[in-house]
Amino acid sequence: MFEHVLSVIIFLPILAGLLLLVTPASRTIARVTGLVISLATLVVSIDLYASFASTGHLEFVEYFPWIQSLGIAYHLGIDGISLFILMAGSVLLPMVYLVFTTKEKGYYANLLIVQGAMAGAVCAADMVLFYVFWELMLLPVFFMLGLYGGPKRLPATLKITLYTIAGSLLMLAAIVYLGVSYHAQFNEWNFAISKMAQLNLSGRVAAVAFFGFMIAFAIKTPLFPFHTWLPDAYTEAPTATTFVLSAIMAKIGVYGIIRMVVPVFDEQFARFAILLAYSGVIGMMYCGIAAIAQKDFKRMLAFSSASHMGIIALGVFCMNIQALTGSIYQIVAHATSTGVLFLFAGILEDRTETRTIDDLGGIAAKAPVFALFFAIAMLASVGLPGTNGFIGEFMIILGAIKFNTVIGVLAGTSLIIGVCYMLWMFQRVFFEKSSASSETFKDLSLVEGLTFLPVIILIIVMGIYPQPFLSKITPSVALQFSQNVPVVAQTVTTNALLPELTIEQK
Amino acid sequence: MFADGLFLVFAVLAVLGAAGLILFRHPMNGAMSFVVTLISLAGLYALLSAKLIFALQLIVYAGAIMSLIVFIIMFLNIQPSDLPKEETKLVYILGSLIAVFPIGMFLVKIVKTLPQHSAEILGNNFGGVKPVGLLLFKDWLIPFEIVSILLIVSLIGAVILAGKREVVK
Amino acid sequence: MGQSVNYLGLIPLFPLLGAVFIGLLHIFSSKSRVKISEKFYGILACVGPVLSFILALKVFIALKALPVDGRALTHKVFVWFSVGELHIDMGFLADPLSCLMLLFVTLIGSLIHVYSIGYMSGDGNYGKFFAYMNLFLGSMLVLVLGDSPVVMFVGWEGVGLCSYLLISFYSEDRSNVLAGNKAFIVNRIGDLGFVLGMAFLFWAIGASGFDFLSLKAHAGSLTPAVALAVCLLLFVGATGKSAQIPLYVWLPDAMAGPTPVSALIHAATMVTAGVYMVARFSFIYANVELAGDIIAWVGISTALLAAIFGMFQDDIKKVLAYSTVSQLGYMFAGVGVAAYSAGIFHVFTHAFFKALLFLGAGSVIYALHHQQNIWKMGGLKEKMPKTYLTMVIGALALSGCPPFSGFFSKDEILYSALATGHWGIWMVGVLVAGMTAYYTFRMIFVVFHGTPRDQEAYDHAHESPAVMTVPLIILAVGALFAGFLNLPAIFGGSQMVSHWLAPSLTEHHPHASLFVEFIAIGASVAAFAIGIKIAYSKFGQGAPEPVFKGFAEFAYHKFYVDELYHAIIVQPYKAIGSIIWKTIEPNVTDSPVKAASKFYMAIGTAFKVFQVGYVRIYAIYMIVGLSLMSLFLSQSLN
Amino acid sequence: MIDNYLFLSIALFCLGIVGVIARRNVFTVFMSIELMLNAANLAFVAFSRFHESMDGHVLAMMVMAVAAAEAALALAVVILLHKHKSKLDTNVFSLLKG
Repeated sequence: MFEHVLSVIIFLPILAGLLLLVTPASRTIARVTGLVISLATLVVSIDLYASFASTGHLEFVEYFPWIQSLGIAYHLGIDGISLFILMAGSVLLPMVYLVFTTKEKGYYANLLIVQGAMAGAVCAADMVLFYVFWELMLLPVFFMLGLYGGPKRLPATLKITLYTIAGSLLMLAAIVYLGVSYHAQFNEWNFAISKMAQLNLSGRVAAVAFFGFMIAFAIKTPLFPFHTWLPDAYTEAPTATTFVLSAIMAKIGVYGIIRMVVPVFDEQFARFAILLAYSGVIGMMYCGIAAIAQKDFKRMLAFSSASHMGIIALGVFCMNIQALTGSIYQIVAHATSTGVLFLFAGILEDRTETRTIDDLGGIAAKAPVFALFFAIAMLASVGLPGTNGFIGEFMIILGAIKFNTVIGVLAGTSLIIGVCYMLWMFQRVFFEKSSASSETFKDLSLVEGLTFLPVIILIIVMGIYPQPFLSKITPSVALQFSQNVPVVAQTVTTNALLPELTIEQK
Repeated sequence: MFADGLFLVFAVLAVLGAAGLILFRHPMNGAMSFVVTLISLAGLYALLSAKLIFALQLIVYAGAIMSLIVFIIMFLNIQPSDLPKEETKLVYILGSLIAVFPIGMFLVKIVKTLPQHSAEILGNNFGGVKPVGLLLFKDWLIPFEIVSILLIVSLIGAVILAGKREVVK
Repeated sequence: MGQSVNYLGLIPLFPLLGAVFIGLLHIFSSKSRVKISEKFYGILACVGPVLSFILALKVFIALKALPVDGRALTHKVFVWFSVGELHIDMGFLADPLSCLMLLFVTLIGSLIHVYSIGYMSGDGNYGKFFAYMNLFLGSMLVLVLGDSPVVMFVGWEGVGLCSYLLISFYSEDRSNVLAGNKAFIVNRIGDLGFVLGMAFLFWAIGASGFDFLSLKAHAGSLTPAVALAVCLLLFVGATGKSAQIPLYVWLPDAMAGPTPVSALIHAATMVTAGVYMVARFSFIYANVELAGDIIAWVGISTALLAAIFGMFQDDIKKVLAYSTVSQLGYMFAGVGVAAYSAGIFHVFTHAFFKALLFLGAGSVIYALHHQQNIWKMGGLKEKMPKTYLTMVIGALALSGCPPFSGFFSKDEILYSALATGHWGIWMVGVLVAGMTAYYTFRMIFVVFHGTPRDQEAYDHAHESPAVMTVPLIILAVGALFAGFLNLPAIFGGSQMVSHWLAPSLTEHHPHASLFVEFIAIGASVAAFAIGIKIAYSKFGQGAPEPVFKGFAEFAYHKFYVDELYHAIIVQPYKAIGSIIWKTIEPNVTDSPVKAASKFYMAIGTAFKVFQVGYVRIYAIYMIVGLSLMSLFLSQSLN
Repeated sequence: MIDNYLFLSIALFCLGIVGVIARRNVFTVFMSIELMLNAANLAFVAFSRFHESMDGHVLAMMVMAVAAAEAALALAVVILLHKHKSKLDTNVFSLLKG
């Protein structure tokens, strides 16, 4: 393992993307470059994964002072929580270049840039650096959505951009507040995330700053009721963008909550956790029920994704080790399953030239491999045991029950809600008699099949034998809880709603 | 004393030329009166011991740039009917004079704070070609080169813009 | 506790591997146009179940060799997931209870696989069918063998998935797929109960190990409230899987699948999972009397309701489906009154005779080219003697005719209800027994006796091939003699099954007088005799298709329960979905965003006045600003 | 006195501004801008004399170069516009209207 590996993972794609943008490369060259770079990143990431020691602390740390007078540093490092989001990006993104072969140069170049920026946001150990990458992530999305999106792309682009930037500015203000508080309390300037945890924050301003962070992450995730940009953006965006948004970028919102909000604002977090948990669980139900009313399968998947993000976020708000681990595991599971589903939706859209569920039918008979892969991804998304979706969901529900009985029971309904719209869509699209637009549907080609196969296998392997993955996550999560004893202690009070069913805390 | 007299003459001519520029309806007349301003300014430079600038003002400004402008005005063969009808011109000029007046007064106030300094002609090679040239190619080399790039760019730009004749439908 | 072995994991693994292999082969052949013969698929499909059956026998022998109290084999394959105090092994447990289930699941599963070779011949998706079947069997074995509730849940959901896939097997037809969806979704509602039950159980006593053996050891420390909650939640899971009120609606619709599927799902395996699960958790249920009563009453009500529906059906498979629901109700009544071994024994015998009846019905349907309406049949006993004979045996067993297997197991349940003082349950049970005899023989008489109603179909009818009849005969033998395995003492038997199951179950054998036992037996036999008498008098000599009126029509339409559910659950759900999408989303959640944008738009429009577009006007703005600034600054300059 | 030169510079600059904002003829506007540049040049040279340093002269030369470049480009634009609209009125061009 060489030094500066994280910098390589971050800047290799960004530089390649910028290079593509300034050179008059053809789209084939752009695609091949994208593929090669993302595969190289994948190889480096796998190497990184193999040599990750799961100590629970940050590993592969890189530190260079950046703006010394303010204590801002180019400070990178990953632990068990960020490792998996980084890996999800590295594993999933090469697929785009293999599946979508006829897009513009700018499409591939922006994809490379967003990959690097997301890796940067995940690896950043300094708040200002995180903010820089956080904003950088939005830029390629803006261009891809605005340039290559569907017919109603412009309002969608505006909405997502303004929404996200509004959140980001709140976060920036909160970051500045944290820096100033740190200076006030310790008499030195520092923006390292780990240092912020030592802050003793209380009072009204801290609560405002807490919501500054929370709203920024809630918009990105998105959490109810900040999700309204999502259906438009996910539907109108080109498939790869939707894929990036749903599979990885949304997760960075949750990651931000885990990494910045929970340790730093422990007091406020414990105070508002019940509110946030309701937001998560209501969002899950709301978006899940809204999904059944969709006529457009991409929009349906968008709502499904929002619904799942609600439950993933809930796992963070439950403040116990099972729920948090489940949440992180579900992040990866959801990235694989929903990511693949969105890619499949893109393939469907490309081949049938429609996005309306009612126009399709009988695809299972025409394309058995496609149907099989789709079914596996779908089942993972509804949390069937044996796929990776179950492990996370089970642990989140388990943790939610401990946190608060009502929330736990409501969280459990995701088992039913998810299955309703998914089966309904699967029935209309894949079963029944084939319709005019799906009459000539071609099955996945060999290259496409081989592209998806590793992820499909990953879905199953992660469901059957998750312990090797979990063992990399748990030390970091355990560390998170060992630092925040008061948080765990305060959860006891929240379970007073059903005193008869209150379970003793072990 | 002679120099003061010359200054007064040049100053009056310059102001009159400028006033002519903004008052004449036809641009050709305006250009001619602007030439008067430029030449008087050249005289003022000479009074300020700026020998090189005096020459350049005459050659480049009053000569090259103005002849370009005059050439273009004649090239376009402007008829009185092409000119905008500016019935409210005088109102505008009066109004803008009022608007500009505070700016002028402010600047005058600033200038009044400066210490007194004589404007006598300096003989010791001040403003000659050699010292200015040395300064230009030593301390100001990089800005000089940048300006040269700017000129090239504008040249190319002018060629491209003027060369669009075929494209026009 | 328990001996550790290393082959339990292989039992589910064989069918699962078979499923993967057959599935790949099917896809490969459909892609490359290489035809793979049906025989090859058939043999391949039977390998897994048969190997599992052989291993199940090995398990049985190994268990038998152990002392009674230590009869448990465990196999921890790997740590599944372990986070904090939550530690789940991918582990398997074979104790007498799971061994019994294991034996008959693999046996009947193997027989149904053999039968399917014949029944499915000529189907285009032959390979896919066997892949699903193997997958189903594998999941069922995981369910049976799982050593912790979570592993059990894997199989639990797995069989749900497979039932979905198999019910919607003929996916061209929308109603089949809808039936599949219904099955999956209703099962999922039950699964919610299961998951919540597991979660409560875990936080109560799961920290020191969440496998059944540890849970059993710590069951005593459950507080009554939590125990009741856990029991009821788990029972919700059971109602979903085992088609009890109110979640039974999926099962009759599930008849859309091919017949062997119905046999496999409804007879032997999936639907009995709920009973098995309750028996598995008997260490909790036995201590919560209220939960037991609720289960018993729900069970016997389901039995009654399904029997009423069964009396008025005209689809041969629907009759059997309702009889299954009804028999499941019996089983729950049994486990509800804490007679777990009786319930499980009924599961065991029911597996034989119901599989037999379904496969026999399949044989009839196959012979009549997929005709399922009994009023289009008639007089088939000459044409299909083997099928007729085996089905009569099955029907006798189902109706509880002594000495067929169903009699002993049903009687055991009714006797237990009576002996524990559940008079109401006993009386309803006897009534249902009579109704069962009635509708079963109504079906037999209409299908096999009398004169053919559809002459053309009758002429083309023929006995099924040996690959289908041999499993029928084997099952018929089982249906005949399985009851003797648990012969009660009153008939000179030794209740082998109950004694075998005793170590895995927590139950208190009721002791009632001989008189009570005689009453129970007498009532059952009398009910059976009355039921069959009425059926014979109405249908014995052939009867025209009846017209249902009044109550009968109401029952024929299943009390309009489906319509009711549709109106109060499905429609509102969809309506809420579209209200959210069409009304709430644009007008409520999005309105602050829209309001903000409108606000900025308004400001922008207001400032547009200044944007006249003339450069010099902009210059004027600049100059005016500059001069105002100058005015301001020149004052400070003084 | 140097002050006088600066006063003259101010006066010319103000007249330039008046020309830019009060007139609509493209050529007059353009030459008014040149007038403003010249006013600045005069200030440069005057301050150069004031400080007895020749940097102001160099700057004045730079300004002349910029003025030349501007003249070239601006006149090209004027020709183009005249070709399109055959008008010399700045009010014809109102693409910036909101």
